[in-house]
Amino acid sequence: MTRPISKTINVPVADGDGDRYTLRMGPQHPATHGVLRVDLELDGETILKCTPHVGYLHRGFEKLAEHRTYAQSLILTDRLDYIAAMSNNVGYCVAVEKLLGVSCPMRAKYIRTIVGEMSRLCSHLLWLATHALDIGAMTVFLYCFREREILLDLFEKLCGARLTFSYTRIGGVRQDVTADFMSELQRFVDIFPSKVSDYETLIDTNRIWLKRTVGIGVLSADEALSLGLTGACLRGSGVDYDIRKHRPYDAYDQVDFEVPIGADGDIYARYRCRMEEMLQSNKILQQCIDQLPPGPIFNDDAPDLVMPMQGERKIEADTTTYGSGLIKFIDEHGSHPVGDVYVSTEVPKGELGFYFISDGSGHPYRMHIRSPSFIHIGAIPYLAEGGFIADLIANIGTLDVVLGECDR
Amino acid sequence: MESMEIAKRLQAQFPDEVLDAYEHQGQRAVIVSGEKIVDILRWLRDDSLMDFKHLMSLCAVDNIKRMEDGLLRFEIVYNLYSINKKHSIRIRAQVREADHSIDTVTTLWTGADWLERECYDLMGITFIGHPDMRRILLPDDWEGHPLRKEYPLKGKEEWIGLTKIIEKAEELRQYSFGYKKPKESTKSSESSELTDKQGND
Amino acid sequence: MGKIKDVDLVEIDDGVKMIPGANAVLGPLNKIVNWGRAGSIWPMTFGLACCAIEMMDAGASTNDLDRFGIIFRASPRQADCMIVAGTLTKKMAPVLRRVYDQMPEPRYVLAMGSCACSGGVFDTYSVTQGVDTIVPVDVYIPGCPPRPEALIEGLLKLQKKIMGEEFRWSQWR
Amino acid sequence: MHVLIVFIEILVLFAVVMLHVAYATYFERKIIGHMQVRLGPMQQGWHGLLQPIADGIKSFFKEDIVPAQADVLPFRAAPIICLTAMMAALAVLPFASGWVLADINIGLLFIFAMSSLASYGVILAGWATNSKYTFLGGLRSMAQVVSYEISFGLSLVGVMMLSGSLNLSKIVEAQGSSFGGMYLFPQIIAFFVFCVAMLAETNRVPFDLPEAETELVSGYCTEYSGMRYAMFFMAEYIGMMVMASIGTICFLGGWNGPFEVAFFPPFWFVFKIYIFMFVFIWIRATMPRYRYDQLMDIGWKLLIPLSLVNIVLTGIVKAFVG
Repeated sequence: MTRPISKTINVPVADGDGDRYTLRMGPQHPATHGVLRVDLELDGETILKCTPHVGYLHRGFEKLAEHRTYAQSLILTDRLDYIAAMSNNVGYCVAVEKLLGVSCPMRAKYIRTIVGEMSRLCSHLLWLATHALDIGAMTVFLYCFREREILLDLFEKLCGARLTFSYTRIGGVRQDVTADFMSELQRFVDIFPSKVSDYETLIDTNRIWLKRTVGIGVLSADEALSLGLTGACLRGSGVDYDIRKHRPYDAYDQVDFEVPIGADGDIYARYRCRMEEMLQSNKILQQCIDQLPPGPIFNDDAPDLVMPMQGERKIEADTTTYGSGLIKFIDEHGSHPVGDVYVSTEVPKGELGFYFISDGSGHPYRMHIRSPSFIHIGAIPYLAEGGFIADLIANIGTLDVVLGECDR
Repeated sequence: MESMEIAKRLQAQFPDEVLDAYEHQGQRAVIVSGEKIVDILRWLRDDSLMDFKHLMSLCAVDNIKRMEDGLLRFEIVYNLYSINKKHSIRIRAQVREADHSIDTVTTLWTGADWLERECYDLMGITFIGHPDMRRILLPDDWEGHPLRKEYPLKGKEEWIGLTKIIEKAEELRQYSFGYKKPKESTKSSESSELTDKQGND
Repeated sequence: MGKIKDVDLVEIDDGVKMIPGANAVLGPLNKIVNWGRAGSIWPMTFGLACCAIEMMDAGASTNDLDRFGIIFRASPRQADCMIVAGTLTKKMAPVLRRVYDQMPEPRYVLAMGSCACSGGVFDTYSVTQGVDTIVPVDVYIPGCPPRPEALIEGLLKLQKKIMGEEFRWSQWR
Repeated sequence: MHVLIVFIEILVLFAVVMLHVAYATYFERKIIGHMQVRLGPMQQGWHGLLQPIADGIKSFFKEDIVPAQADVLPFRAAPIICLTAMMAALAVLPFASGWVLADINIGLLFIFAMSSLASYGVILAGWATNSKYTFLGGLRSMAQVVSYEISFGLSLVGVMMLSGSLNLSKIVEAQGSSFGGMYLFPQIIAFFVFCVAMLAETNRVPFDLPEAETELVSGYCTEYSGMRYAMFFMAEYIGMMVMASIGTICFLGGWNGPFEVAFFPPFWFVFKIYIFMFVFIWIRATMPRYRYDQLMDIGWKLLIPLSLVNIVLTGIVKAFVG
């Protein structure tokens, strides 16, 4: 008994045009950072046309959020950009607080800044790891993961989870930091700059790395703006746009840091930007450790986001729909303001924006997530066309995309 | 510039288009009719005082549950930001009711391409003049537009592609190791036709 | 299967017959083959979502899957098992099945994470409720996402399963 | 009787080389592991010593897939061509004085021929599979071999000129009189060219374009499974060994030890081979990958002129001194 053998992985298409052929990379391909699919039209190794396809991880976050309360939707943000889940938690909570007019105590703001920057380091380390692996440098990958592991341990110490934290709350954070955590963090902050210089010795002085990155994937400032790029991709092209400076949230207006700006707009410039950002994040962490104010970590006045005590519960739980009991309760008793806000935060990938419309009920009328990865992937054709396949790989790496966030 | 000032100037520039302006939590939004949206946004982008070079987000909203406010069924929300002037504004453009279509802004921002495709995919709004109006997140043969309010969370009926693949999985189960054939089944015909089916994707 | 009941040529499975007494030779061979397979599981990198990061983490220095002889292969043709790490959406389902079909026997599937096991929190229009609707799953690893240690535990369970197999190679060789 | 002895010799050589190949993979995984602050194989046997055996058994009992629209005959032949060509090259390697299967006069030329033949296997594999990744892998390999074969050959011309022979044993013997007992110092330019070309010929990082994992999945062997893939794998490692042997023979003085008293010549030979192997692995752990056109640039614009300069210099020195 033989089972049917499937055909080859890439079925050749007999094009009429002799020299051209198509190659389909992904959605299962080692260099596409998940489930991105790129259809290439090639002449030899030169890319004539490049069409990215996304949606292989479309999970319906926006629809799901409409059926949940604000507090329930927090767990969805963990799974958006799962590399920097904490940044998404913070971004979501900042947005909801703005929408509902809830304030957040100062200590919680500092803690959010700390976890946000730790998560930026996590994300940048993973970016460096995979970017280097894509270009062929295997060891950097493992070195970066080593330092990332320290950060994950710290997160675990703080909130018990390694990857999907759900640590922030609307109106504060869940748990206070411990002295143990702070001293561990201090130790990490002390050693981290030397680790960054380790990576730099492995990569920066390497001729092959320079040959693969300098002058490849160039975007001018105007092009980058028009494409909607944000984060290090935009700053690599020389545009000074960092939401932490432009529209400060959390404790970013209390700390002193610089925003690294590149000039050339190529892969190397973006690489340098992110490396500098890591050091700046480290600096922010140090300042937060020094300045962390005492006080409460949660605003108890945060309205209607907590289920009432069992005794006061006036509704009968509707068991047919998941979560509907809570929604119903808040529908009846809620006093959320009606209106809409767009709040964006600077996550490691770029600008993560939440656009909320509230119709006064307990759950958002509409939640739109402006995800940087989605817009960055749209820029791939502009970077890759006319280049080689190898450059496409480097370009996907430099945009630092996460498909979970892209497809939502 | 003050957000109030921006709204006023916009009103002065396009008196027929601007329907309403309001503020919520310090963020100012302007509701406009969708007919001249490209002109409005071009003016906002290119006017030296406005300078909204950065399109932060573009999304569609289904207004079916709040149409009593005088809104049309769909609207497109543009969030703009000026990096140089550090001010922002929100434009809510009402989508034409007849065919749910609005003009594309890809001529102004290249990056709007995918955002508009997303609106088309999830909300079913057509953008006139868009270079590549296809579904983006869902498969091409998907039915319905999930973000519309009438679309249930778990979908209406199963996507044809998935039912096909589940059928195929059932069919191929007999070749897996340790599979016990049901008594009545005959030996399946040879694999060639199955092979063809698999490969043509 | 694999038990001899009669003296004659016995049918141990549909279409598979065996000479009685051959087990004296085949038994040890079976063990050796199983040991080889269990000791060198090459999974395919099928990272879909969040769990893929923990899968990478399991392969990295701290946990180091290479200790168990596990190295990731990019091509399904050279892979022995597929770790489905993350949410399987409906759009991705045909691709998953296709990659599974491209893998040579013996092949195993690990469903890593709640989404792969059962759909997880994403009970929406675009998510399949568990990969076992598409491919047969050998080991389920719950968790959202499971820790790297949980993945290692799942792989060790798979090794145990392989060690307990009988004559799986007989059909194919 | 003579035939039987040759046959036994072949078997012994085969067994020894296969064992070395198997353990070269173990060596690589262990060394890369430790360079990357992890352990490498640990479970199968003491410190994972049985890991290569387990891999071998696994591959042998794996299903062998021939894709539906592959060209079956070349598809099946390609790994065999690869492996046999590389194995044949082993015949002329002298492990010690007189320890050689076929002491032919054109030993070096034979190895060139065989290593190019092996690349036909790769090209054939890429083409016969009828899939695009393998096709691209095959094409890259073809271009790479054509470009680097030249500089590879030219780099050894200097050695031939100094030793006056193509016989590998004679080359080793001729080195005894030179400085340090090896041609490394008089032929330092040639050695550099040889090392780079060697990496390119064996498709190793930073020139592993034909099988660049992040670009072409697995390159030419993307569609191969089970034993056929293992054959390519073995061929690659035998290729590494053969290249390392040539390097040892032509530049590092073959089986000659550093001391006057040669305690066991094959030991030095194998030791030097493993030094080369270590460098292969070290480079793999350190370097990123070149791009395709950059690879061509290095081959044509740097290595070939350099090796030509080396030939001229060697000629001049030999004319005046020797």
